[in-house]
Amino acid sequence: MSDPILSVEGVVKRFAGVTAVDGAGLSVGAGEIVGLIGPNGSGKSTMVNMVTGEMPADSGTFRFDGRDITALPAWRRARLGMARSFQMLRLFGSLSVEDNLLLARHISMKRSMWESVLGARPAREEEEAVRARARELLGWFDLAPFADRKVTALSIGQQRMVELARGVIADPRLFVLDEPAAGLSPPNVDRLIALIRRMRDEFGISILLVEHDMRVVRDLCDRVVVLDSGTKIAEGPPAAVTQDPVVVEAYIGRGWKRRAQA
Amino acid sequence: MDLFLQYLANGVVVGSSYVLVAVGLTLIFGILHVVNFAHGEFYMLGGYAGITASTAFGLPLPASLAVVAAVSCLLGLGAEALLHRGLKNQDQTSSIIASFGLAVALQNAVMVTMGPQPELMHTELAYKAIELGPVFLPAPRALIPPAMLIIVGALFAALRWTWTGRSLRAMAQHETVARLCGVKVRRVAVITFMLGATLAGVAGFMMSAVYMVHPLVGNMIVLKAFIVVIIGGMGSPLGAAAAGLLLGVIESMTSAYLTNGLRDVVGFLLVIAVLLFRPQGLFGRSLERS
Amino acid sequence: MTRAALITLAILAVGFVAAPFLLGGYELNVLMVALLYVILAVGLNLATGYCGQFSFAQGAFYGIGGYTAGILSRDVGTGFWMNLPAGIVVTGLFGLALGLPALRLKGHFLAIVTIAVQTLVYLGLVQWNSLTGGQNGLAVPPIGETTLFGVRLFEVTSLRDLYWVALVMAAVFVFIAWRLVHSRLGREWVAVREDETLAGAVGLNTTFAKLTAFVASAAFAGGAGVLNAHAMQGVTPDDFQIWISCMVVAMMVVGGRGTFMGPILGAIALTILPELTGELARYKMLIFGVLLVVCVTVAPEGALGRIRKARESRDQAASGRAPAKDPSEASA
Amino acid sequence: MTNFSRRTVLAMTGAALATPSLLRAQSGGTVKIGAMLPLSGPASIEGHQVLKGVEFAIKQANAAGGVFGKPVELAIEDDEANSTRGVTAVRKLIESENVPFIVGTYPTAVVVAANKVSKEYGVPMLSGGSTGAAGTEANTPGDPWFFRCWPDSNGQGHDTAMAIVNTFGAKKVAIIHDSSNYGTTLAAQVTRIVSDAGGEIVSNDSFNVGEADFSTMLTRIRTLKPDAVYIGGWAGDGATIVRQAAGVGLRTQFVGSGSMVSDDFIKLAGPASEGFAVATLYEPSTPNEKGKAFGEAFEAEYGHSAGTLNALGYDSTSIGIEALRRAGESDGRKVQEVLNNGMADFPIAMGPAGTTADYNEIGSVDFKNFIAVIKDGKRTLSGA
Repeated sequence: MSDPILSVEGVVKRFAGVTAVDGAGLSVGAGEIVGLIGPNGSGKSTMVNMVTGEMPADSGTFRFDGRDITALPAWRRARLGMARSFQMLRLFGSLSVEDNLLLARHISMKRSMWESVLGARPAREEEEAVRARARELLGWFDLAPFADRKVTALSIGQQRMVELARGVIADPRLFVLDEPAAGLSPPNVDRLIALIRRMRDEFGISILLVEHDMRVVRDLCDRVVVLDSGTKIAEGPPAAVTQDPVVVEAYIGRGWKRRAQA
Repeated sequence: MDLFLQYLANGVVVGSSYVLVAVGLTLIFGILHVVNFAHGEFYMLGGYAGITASTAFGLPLPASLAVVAAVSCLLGLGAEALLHRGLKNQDQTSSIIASFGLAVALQNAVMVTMGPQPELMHTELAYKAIELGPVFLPAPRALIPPAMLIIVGALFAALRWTWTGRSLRAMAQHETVARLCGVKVRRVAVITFMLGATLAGVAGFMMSAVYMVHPLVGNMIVLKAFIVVIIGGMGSPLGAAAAGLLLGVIESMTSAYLTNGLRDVVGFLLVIAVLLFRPQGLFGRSLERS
Repeated sequence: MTRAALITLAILAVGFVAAPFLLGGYELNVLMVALLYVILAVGLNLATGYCGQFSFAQGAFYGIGGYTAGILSRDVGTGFWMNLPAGIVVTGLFGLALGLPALRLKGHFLAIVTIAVQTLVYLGLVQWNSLTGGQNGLAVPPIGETTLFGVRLFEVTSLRDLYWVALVMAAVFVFIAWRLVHSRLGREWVAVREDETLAGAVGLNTTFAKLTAFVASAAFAGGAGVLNAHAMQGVTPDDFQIWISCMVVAMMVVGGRGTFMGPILGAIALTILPELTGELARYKMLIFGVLLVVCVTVAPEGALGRIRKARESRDQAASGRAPAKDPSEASA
Repeated sequence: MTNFSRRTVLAMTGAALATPSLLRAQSGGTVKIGAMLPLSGPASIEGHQVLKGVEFAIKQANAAGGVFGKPVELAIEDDEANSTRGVTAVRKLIESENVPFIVGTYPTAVVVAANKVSKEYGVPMLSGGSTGAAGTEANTPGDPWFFRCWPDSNGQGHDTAMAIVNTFGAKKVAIIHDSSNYGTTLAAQVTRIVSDAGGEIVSNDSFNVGEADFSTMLTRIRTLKPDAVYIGGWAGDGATIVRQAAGVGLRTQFVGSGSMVSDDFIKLAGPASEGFAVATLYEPSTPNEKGKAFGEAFEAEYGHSAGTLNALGYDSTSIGIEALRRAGESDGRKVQEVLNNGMADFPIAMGPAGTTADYNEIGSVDFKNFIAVIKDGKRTLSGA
């Protein structure tokens, strides 16, 4: 495997005395789908938010595409080719589906903002091209009829798809998916799995996937990283990792113990 | 040195009056997240109610105080319906606009009914004075700091040791969680507004023996109160108390050793600095900005 | 909305162009003031309505524009056409300065900082005597003769001439606002308003978006301020108290913040309506206060926002609950 | 939506266009005169007091049979102490109400902006309380369109300063003034003249309107041991300062500005008002016969004695009405001519005995201010 697209080492994050992430690290290779799993409160979401730059790490290094991005804010990381979805759906609620996609494409638009404000022809043509691309992608995600619809008028499942399309339209090198299957019906989960695989296969997007649904993880991931209490307790192919007694202990053992205490 | 002590005492008196107005505002702001620009009008109406009760109807002091409290509670009840319940599910800034509208309406209602001329409450106390070493204060002024201490102390105790007080504090922390814990949000909101209005009304009544009351008096009062609330950290009565005294003393010292013209400017500069560099307030613990 | 907005704009344009031929000086004066407020409210709407950054300092910027004109006229001897760009630039820079706190503060904290700034600007205008002339303010020459390279173009003497200048300026500013909000920049402003975290996550420079919104917003007020200073032939601090800021906020809110036409119609309505109170003039402010409370409680999205919302829910009903049905689920 | 918005806009445009015809509907049975005053906003307290004087003058005129056999009717506009609004208000009064003259307004800055417009229309303005010199200085000498039947603030400042130095024999003077135009100009004038007359200015403080606490400033002034303290500003603040001065033990000769001595002031300041002096345009105990009659009639009508702001509203209005009567028709230019040249015989309530509306070439009537002193809780004229 060539150099990883993303490599994270020795990350520490504390919240008011509680250590959420304690020296964990992970990497995602080019074209790889890496799962990040762990029981509730294991630090997955914190990790993801530090990878994408929403939250600064207390220590640790983040390298993206060979470049140190530790000090960069979220928007600079996005401009380097990192897209993300959110655990709690996040869309620009008052805008149309198409405009939501358009905004994610702003970063790769070549014409200056001022040309756009002045309504210069090159800027208009560029925007038209992006709109065409957005419609094409929406078709890909079965959302074509809703392009002009306000995004909040769509169902939760459709909104999830908009989030994915929003990530894809930016042509990212890495797409960080934070629990994309949450709240989806089983048939939709199947569709999601197929879509994510196509995203990697057709667009060559590497994927870091945080997921609770083990079926999604098993079907999609080349490799899985398991976090528990902020440290990495296992790493490897999904089949191997799910058999690992340490992982089983972390998930089931503690869960069982917790239930017994209650 | 003697002079410095006198300046300090003046600052404490003025600061105490700021505290009295600001504690109610900080409750409404901190617990319900309502920015209440009509708070100065609560003060103004408290002053008018007190003067009318004691001068026009010749009621004794405790009865006048009861009238002020009753009028203030009614106001609080109405204001809660408009500014809190009426604005559920709206963004934070709606309360600013609505309460500004309420302030304009109340000011002009008073202007139309009571006339524009300033009013003053006359008491026998005005002719007595208190001397503490080099410090000399007329009685109505000297009474403000102890009254402030009693009121803020009682409020603090109530917040700490009564069920309602704990509900209020729980609401300030997290409304949904408080609701789940059995706090009746609606009731707490009404109580907060009535309490805030009464504190402001009583302050207006007490102050009307020292300063004058006129329909527009609330404008400056509310700005000063907001300065105090922000410096003190919102939702913190003790913070407001400390910040109010601080502002009073700083203004007094500015007036004494710099120039009186800068008195009002200092407070606003302080607010901008505090919000930029220590948004939780000088005396507040860190707050989550969501 | 765009089509409706264009039609409304066209009707307004016809009305405003016809006005000087139909109306007397008083009515024309009212409409000219309305045009000034249109510029102020449309400008405020850029920062507040589109970008979600609340400001109670529009009156201060209005004043800074006016005082820039006054100070330049006094110290440099420039006329309206030089003062106008200067006023816009200077006020824009002040807008940039106000934008800085907005990078750290949100919601009512930001609102309170803008109130503090508004009050400080007023106190500054009153107390910095040597620069601002204190309470007396400054005299500003009328626009007068306009020349280009020594060639006399036209002369602004009467109210009618002034009205035309105001109308052209308002039209230009409204057009600029239209371009801004329908450009990539405007879309990014809305993105910041809707969800700042998400805006950052898709790579938008939210700092840039917020600062440009504040600069644009202030620059509009600066332009209106310069025109007002030359029209009134003077500036005094009392004309730029927080009261004016609140008035502009009210116009924007009543019309509908974040809609394009709302603030325009709000500014026109709230300038004209008080002129019609007649016998009720004594209760004018009382009515205004009550109106504001009612408007915010009953229709917080403003008149146009309300209409838009009604249309959306009607469309939704007409399209037969389409959003609730997920075609992928049907096909699965 | 499209239909709706179109209809909305049409309705609005329609309303805007219909306005003039609605407003132009003239009432035939009365003679209209105009007043423009700050009835809301920062100067509304003063505006309402002036308005009382205006209304009283009209009441008297109507009791005496009105003008041209018709009752006088007041068209009143609120200028909100804002120049932009003031200019609009002037146009409205002239175009929609066809008034031949306007009494107004209080803030001098608004007067300057509004008078430019009223002059274009050929309608004179009579001051509604504006005392700043800028108001009359903007007039073309010989052809004034803004008339103020009392001396400007410089005259008041001069008389005050002379009283401080001569009547009260003060050497060390402390100055306190509000940051309004009125307070600032008065204080500057008093400062200049007291210094010229050999007095020493020991301190100079400004305060912002609405400030309620002066105790620290007054404590500091106490240490300077001034022989007199001058207060430039409006009555409410003056009363507060005098009361708080007593509270901090600052006992000296207080001298205030024009509108301060009134029954309200005595009521508000209480015993601390004893000895307080002002240079004033009007006093109910005036030796001026017209003024005395006005004071008595006013008190009978309203139950409280007349203050300066009532008196000046009254004088400006009755001068205007008389000028209108002499002009013979409701025409602004004719009224201006009469005001400019034909009113020298008309007695006014303000000023010393025998003061008349004898405007000078820049539209001001100059007379010596009274020095009024509060003695035993009563207003008395010093040396009168």
